[in-house]
Amino acid sequence: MAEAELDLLQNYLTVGAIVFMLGVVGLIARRNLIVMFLCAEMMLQGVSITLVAFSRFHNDWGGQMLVVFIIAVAACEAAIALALILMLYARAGKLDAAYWQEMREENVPPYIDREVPLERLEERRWPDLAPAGVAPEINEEEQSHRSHV
Amino acid sequence: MSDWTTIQKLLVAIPALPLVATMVTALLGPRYLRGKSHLPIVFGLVISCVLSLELLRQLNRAIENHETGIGYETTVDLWTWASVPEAYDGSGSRKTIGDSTGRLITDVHDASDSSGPFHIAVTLRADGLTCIMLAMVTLVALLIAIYAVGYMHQDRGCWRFFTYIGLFVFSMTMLVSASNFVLLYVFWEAVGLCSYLLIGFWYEKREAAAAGTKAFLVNRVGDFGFALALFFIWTVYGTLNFHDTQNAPGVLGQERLSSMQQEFGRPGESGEGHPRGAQDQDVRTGYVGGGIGLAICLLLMLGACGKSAQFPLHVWLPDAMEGPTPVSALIHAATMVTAGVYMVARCTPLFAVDCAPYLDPRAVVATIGGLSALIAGIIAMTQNDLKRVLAYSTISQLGYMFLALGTGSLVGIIAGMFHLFTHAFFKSLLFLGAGSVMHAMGGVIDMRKFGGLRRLMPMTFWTFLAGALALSGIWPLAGFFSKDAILAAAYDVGHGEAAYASLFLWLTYAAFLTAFLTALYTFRAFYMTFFGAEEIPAEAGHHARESRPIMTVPLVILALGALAVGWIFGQPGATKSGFAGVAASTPSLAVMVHPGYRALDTAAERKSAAERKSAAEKKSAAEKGSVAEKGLHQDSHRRVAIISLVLAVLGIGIAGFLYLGDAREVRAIIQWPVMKQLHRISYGKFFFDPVYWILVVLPGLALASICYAFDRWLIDGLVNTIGRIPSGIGRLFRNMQCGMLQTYALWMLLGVLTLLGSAVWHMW
Amino acid sequence: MIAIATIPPHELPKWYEIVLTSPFAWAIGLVMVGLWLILPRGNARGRWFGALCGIVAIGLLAWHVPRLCGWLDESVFDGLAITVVVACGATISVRNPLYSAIWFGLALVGTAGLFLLIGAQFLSVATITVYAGAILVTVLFVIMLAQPEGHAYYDRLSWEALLSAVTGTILVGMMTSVIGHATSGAPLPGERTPGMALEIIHPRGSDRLASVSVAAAGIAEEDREAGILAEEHVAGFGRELLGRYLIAMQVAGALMLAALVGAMAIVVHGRRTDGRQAIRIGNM
Amino acid sequence: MHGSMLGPEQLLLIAIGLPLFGAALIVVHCRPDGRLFARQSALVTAILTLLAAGWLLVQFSNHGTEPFAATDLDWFSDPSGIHIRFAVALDGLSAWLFGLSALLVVTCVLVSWEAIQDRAPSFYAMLLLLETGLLGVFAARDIILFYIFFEFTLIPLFFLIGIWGSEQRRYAAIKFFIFTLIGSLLTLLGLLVLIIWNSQHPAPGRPAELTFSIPDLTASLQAAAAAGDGIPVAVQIWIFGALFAGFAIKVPLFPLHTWLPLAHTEAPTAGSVLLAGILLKIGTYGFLRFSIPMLPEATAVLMPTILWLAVAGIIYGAFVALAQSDIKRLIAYSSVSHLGFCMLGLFALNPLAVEGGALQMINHGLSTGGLFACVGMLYERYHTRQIRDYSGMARKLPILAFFLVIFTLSSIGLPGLNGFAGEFLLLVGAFQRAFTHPALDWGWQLKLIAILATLGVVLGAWYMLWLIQRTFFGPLKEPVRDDIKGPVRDLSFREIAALVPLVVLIVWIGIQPQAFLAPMRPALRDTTSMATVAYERGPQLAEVDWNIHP
Repeated sequence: MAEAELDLLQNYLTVGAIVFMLGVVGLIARRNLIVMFLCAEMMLQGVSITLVAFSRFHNDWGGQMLVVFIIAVAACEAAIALALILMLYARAGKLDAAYWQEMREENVPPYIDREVPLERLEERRWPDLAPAGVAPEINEEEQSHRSHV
Repeated sequence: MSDWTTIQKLLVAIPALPLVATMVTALLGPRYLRGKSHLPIVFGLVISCVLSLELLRQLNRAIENHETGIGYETTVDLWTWASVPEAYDGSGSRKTIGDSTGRLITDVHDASDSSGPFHIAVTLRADGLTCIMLAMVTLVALLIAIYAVGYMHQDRGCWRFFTYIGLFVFSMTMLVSASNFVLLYVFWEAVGLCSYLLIGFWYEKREAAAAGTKAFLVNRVGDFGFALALFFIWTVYGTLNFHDTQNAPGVLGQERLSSMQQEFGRPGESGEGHPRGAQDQDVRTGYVGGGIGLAICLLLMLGACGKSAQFPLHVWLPDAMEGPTPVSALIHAATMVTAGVYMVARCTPLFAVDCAPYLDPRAVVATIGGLSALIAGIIAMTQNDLKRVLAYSTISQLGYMFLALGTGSLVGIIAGMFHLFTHAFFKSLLFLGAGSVMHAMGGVIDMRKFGGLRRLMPMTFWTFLAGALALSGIWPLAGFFSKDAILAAAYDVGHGEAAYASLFLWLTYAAFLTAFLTALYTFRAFYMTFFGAEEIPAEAGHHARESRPIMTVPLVILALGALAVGWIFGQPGATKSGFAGVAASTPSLAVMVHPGYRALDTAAERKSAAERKSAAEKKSAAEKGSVAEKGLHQDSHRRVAIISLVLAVLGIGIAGFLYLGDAREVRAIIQWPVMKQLHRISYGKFFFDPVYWILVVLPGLALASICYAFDRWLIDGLVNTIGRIPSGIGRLFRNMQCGMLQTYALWMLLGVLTLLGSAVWHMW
Repeated sequence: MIAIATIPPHELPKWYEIVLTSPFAWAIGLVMVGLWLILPRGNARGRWFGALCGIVAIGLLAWHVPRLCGWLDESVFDGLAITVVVACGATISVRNPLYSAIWFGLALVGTAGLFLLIGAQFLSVATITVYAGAILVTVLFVIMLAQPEGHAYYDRLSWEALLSAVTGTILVGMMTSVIGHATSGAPLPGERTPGMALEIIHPRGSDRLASVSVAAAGIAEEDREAGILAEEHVAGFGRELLGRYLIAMQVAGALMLAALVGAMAIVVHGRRTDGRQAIRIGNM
Repeated sequence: MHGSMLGPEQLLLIAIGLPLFGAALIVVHCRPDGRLFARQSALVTAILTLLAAGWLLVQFSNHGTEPFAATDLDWFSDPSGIHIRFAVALDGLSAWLFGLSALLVVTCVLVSWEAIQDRAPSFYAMLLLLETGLLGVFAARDIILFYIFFEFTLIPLFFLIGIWGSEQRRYAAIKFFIFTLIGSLLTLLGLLVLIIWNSQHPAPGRPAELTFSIPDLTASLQAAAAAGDGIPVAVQIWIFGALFAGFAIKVPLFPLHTWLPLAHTEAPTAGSVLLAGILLKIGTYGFLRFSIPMLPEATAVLMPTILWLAVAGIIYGAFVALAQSDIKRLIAYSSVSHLGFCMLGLFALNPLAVEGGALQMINHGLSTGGLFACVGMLYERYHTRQIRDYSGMARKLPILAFFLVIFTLSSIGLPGLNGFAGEFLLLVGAFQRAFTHPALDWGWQLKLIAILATLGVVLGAWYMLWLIQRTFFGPLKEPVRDDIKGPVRDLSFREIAALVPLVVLIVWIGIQPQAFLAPMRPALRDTTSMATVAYERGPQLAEVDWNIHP
């Protein structure tokens, strides 16, 4: 029986490690602020899995308690992070992490994307949603001309 | 102070007066004395001169009723300059006083084991040599100061001039009366300083400033040698005082001189009559010979050459003529340049020591003297600047004095000192004459620019003639007696059995040739200045006429001196009180009065000669030794006197033939093949200046710039590069901060990776 | 893998023979390649091939990981694990942030399942409700607010894809291999017990680890039943949470309040200082 | 000492504390542009300190017992046996330097009366702080106290050069500070090793206690050396190397001197007068106080090396000075040459040479201090230091020319002035050391060193007189003075008052050096006696085992 517990632990730890690692890679690789945030959340999940596994292995509630608190912290973090992301977006106009690089040394050249990938045409445009709670002003001329029917 | 004898009081007063006069002029000069700033100096000099004559009289009286010890000397202590106890470690283990040739004076054992102190006090001494020099210096200085009143009265800075003159006389009087080597060295350089200040008196003139610096630096080179000699003396003898002190016997003290004298008297053994080397000589009381002895003498000679402008270091004297003429007369003719001769005369026992395996120092002195005399004589032949001619003639006469000192015999040394005494008079006379000509000609001294001044300036003409005759050595005048004595001394050694007889023979012939040249160039200058068509240069302007009485009176006095001095003092009859008697009373010279002392015998010759002629030798030595009694003239010198007189007259005649009239013949002679080369060399002053410039000055400046470049680039460069290393490393890591958030995350990840990797690696 | 470990070390073939032959190494390699390919790298092709490599790698890994005894447990665990891993992989690779959020939701569900499997029922439910429900929904809102209409260029780019992929994979490789050895209790090559490995890093800690691995295996089944796997799991959970960790819970509460206030402050502060309208909705 | 309030001890404390108090007063009381009050109070403080120091010296030279005016307060001691004491006293080595620092500060205040316009109060405060540091260094009897003052002198000078200097002042200040700081850190290391070694290997019959006081440390180390089980020679050489680093940089010994010319040319007049006058002496004083007495065998073994460095300094300094075009830089290199003489004297280990070296330290302070003051006055009038800009200045500034010539003659060692007294004793001693029983086979080296040093005197005369000739003699050519208004006046009464005391001392030491040598003799004799004995015993280089076994 003891052997199974060890195996169970090893499996869970492996899964936890993989999830954590994917989170790290995502955080580093992806340029979109929100995706980076998601990857951070994913790292937390990886850790939670590991904690629960150990909690089970050591027959001790501590692990699960910590996961609860991780979730609590994750919630707070989400709130703050998303608020920040919105502010950054409002300031930068885009969610690109590379936009924010003024904190470099003065004689280090800024990082500029060499070849920006072309906008792929078939990507659909999202509908223009009018600001909530405000009557949409109707643009007669546009009403009559439907460009992309 | 009160318990001092009159001699000691006089001894202190003579230098004190010029010092006080200098202070007064310096402090009150610029504002109050202005025009009359010469008064304190002249007044001080008058009293000082009187006191020095009184000192001479007191000394004569003291010498008469003085029996004990060798010669007569009294010293007076003023204050302790420096005293370092146990400085001279007289411990027995002084065996390794090595000299450069490795010949260790191994067996120099030191009787008393107590280590003597390095005790230097400011002590003045009065003995024959000092008093003569004091008298000469103060008298000549007085006359020149009076002359200078007239010469310098319209100069704005004359208070500064008289301050320096006062300072100079004080330094010169202290120099001659100093009783230890340190004090001698102190005033040796102080005199050099005064000559620097006086040569560069008109400092606006670029050449004068350069000449002043050159004079001081060449003197400094001489003093470098003199300092090394001092250090050797201290290392070897353990004291630097001339007189005996309770801690250690003086270098020229009675104790050492008496032990030296016993050497002469000791018959048989390794030859009598000569102070043997220091092999078995107790260094505390005897003299050290061998390499060290020679080194000391040569270095002293280097110092003397620096100061008395002898052959290797004579280049500064002709340039020193940039200074005002009274300066040239006082310093560069009469007093300062003779300091070297005085020092060598003072240190005769050091020079008399036997440096067996090496050459005899006195031979070196004589050769340098003879060589300088000859070279200076040749150069003076073709100079067109009257003062430069007189400058080279001074070098030549000083060469004579050194030749006399080099003979090593008492006769020779006293002849040298006597020539020094007479030379002061007629050479300063000639310089003052040149000064009055220059004064009249508005500062022009180039003989080609003026001529025929005999009617214009009769007083200067006649006094200059007297000086010229004295310089050439015509019979009744002073020059004849002193120069003849030197020639006789050299002649004796040349014909005696001394080791360097052949060398001295050549030197005697050179001396005769120089005597002829002296007459030739002196009268060449005389004729070119005072004879021929009367020609006044434009600069003379309206006041080209005889100088005022204040300048001509000293000229007359000096002319009388030139006439009488030789006659009064040179006579054989002037026994003890005569010049020779007083001079011989100096302890360092009196040691030679002993019959056994013979000039210039080296050990080798002595051994072979000893057996054959010991009896005859003793008789003639005794007879020669007692020169003090019979004065300078003996029958054997009659021949030398006649030859020198004939040469002098011949010289004057040829000069007259060549330079009276329009000197066409001279231009012809110059074209002769040999004479052409000789003229070029002589006119170019043997090219010493360019040679020294290339050998010493240029390498010095080159080395300076090399060192400076080395310092700026290598050492400073090294320091700066070390300084730049940290900032370089800092810049390296700076580029990591590229501002991209994810890069930092990546670096962190790599960090975790390496940590974990090392952990796993161990496990693995 | 375990077989290899039992061979006495001196006959062990060179370490690279081990690496080449062991499936685990291949898995790592494939994950590396796969991950690199699936990450958005401009218009580079090969995303599908990357996915394929990823799947194969997961298979190899599954084979490498010790089998659980019960086949039911085995299949459920495998299913859930694979869902979680694939979902996480997709979250990273998908270009559109909205889809990555949704993939992440799936991952959360998978995780909740894993929690259930291991007996942490409350946590699984908490994860679903709090994590997926609240946090993910907020993220979706933000995506909605901040998402420009088309695909932004920065979604197609990735920063140092290769380096991060390689580093991440090596990290995982090391962790899993260590876990493998530590739990297996088998002596590592070169007669080093796991304790000894730690001893090199932290001398005094090694004996505790050794004791841990032995003791844990030795926890009797019945205490485990009484402890973590007790029937009224949530009661036990509550007793623990409000017993020993009472203060911690209060602090967590305070923290959440602070976060709330903070978030509002950021938004308000943001509007006032930069003068421009805070959020321009969707008109990029 | 009689119990009256103003005993020597209190006077010494007052002398050290007064400048500090003065600086504080100025800083507190003055508005930033309050130049008048600042300089007056600085002058008053400096003169009062000088009077106190002068009175102390008079008492010391008359009947001073060895640790004169000693104060020994327990300053910082913790139960583990470390007692750092505030021990302050004067003795033969430091008395004259103590007096010289007080005198030179008065000169500096007078010299910078008009020169310093901006931020004068802080300038004078810095100057007085520097004075406290200097007085403290020479009076300290405790190693830690010595080191504190040793470092403390750096800071004010850094600001003096850095703020009120000329063009490259920042670079010069930084270079000076870092160069000296590195050296002093190494010195601290050496000192600590000495202290610890002494506490662990006490001489027989002495308690093994960790003492910081210099006299006890020297006494116990020398007792250990005498008893034969002193520090092994190899370790001594390492410690000597550490001490050497710090002190050799301060004395600019040959290879480590590059900071000096830069610091001098860029420092304001007051700064360079003090830097040349006193700060360089701290280096030689350090050698004399620490290296020679405490490490006798190492001194004996390393003597030829240091003598070679000293002679190299003399000749090299002289030649580089010859090639200079900037007056202040020329004088800076000349002080490298003169300090070479001091080191030659101290390390020739001969009673005469040591006294000559000690006297030369004071002489150099006076003559170079005076030279820098004169050049400062010239710079104040014409704002240029290039030699080629000047010619024939004696016509325009006769009094300045007079003083400059006096200081030049004193610095080239003209007999009758102070330079000669020091140099002569020094060279005689070095010569005697070279020609009487030199240890081992160093004979020819020492002979060559002695002769080269004497040659240095000639070179000294060459560059100094050439400088005077080019700037002060020859036809008059004044540098163009567009930025300064008003006629150029000769020295004012204030400037003359600044220079006269220096000239008086120069002449007095020249005429009667005995008055200055006698008080130094006992202290000098027992600091260098051990090293001389070690040297005469002939340090058998062969059996020096070079490996250090702890």
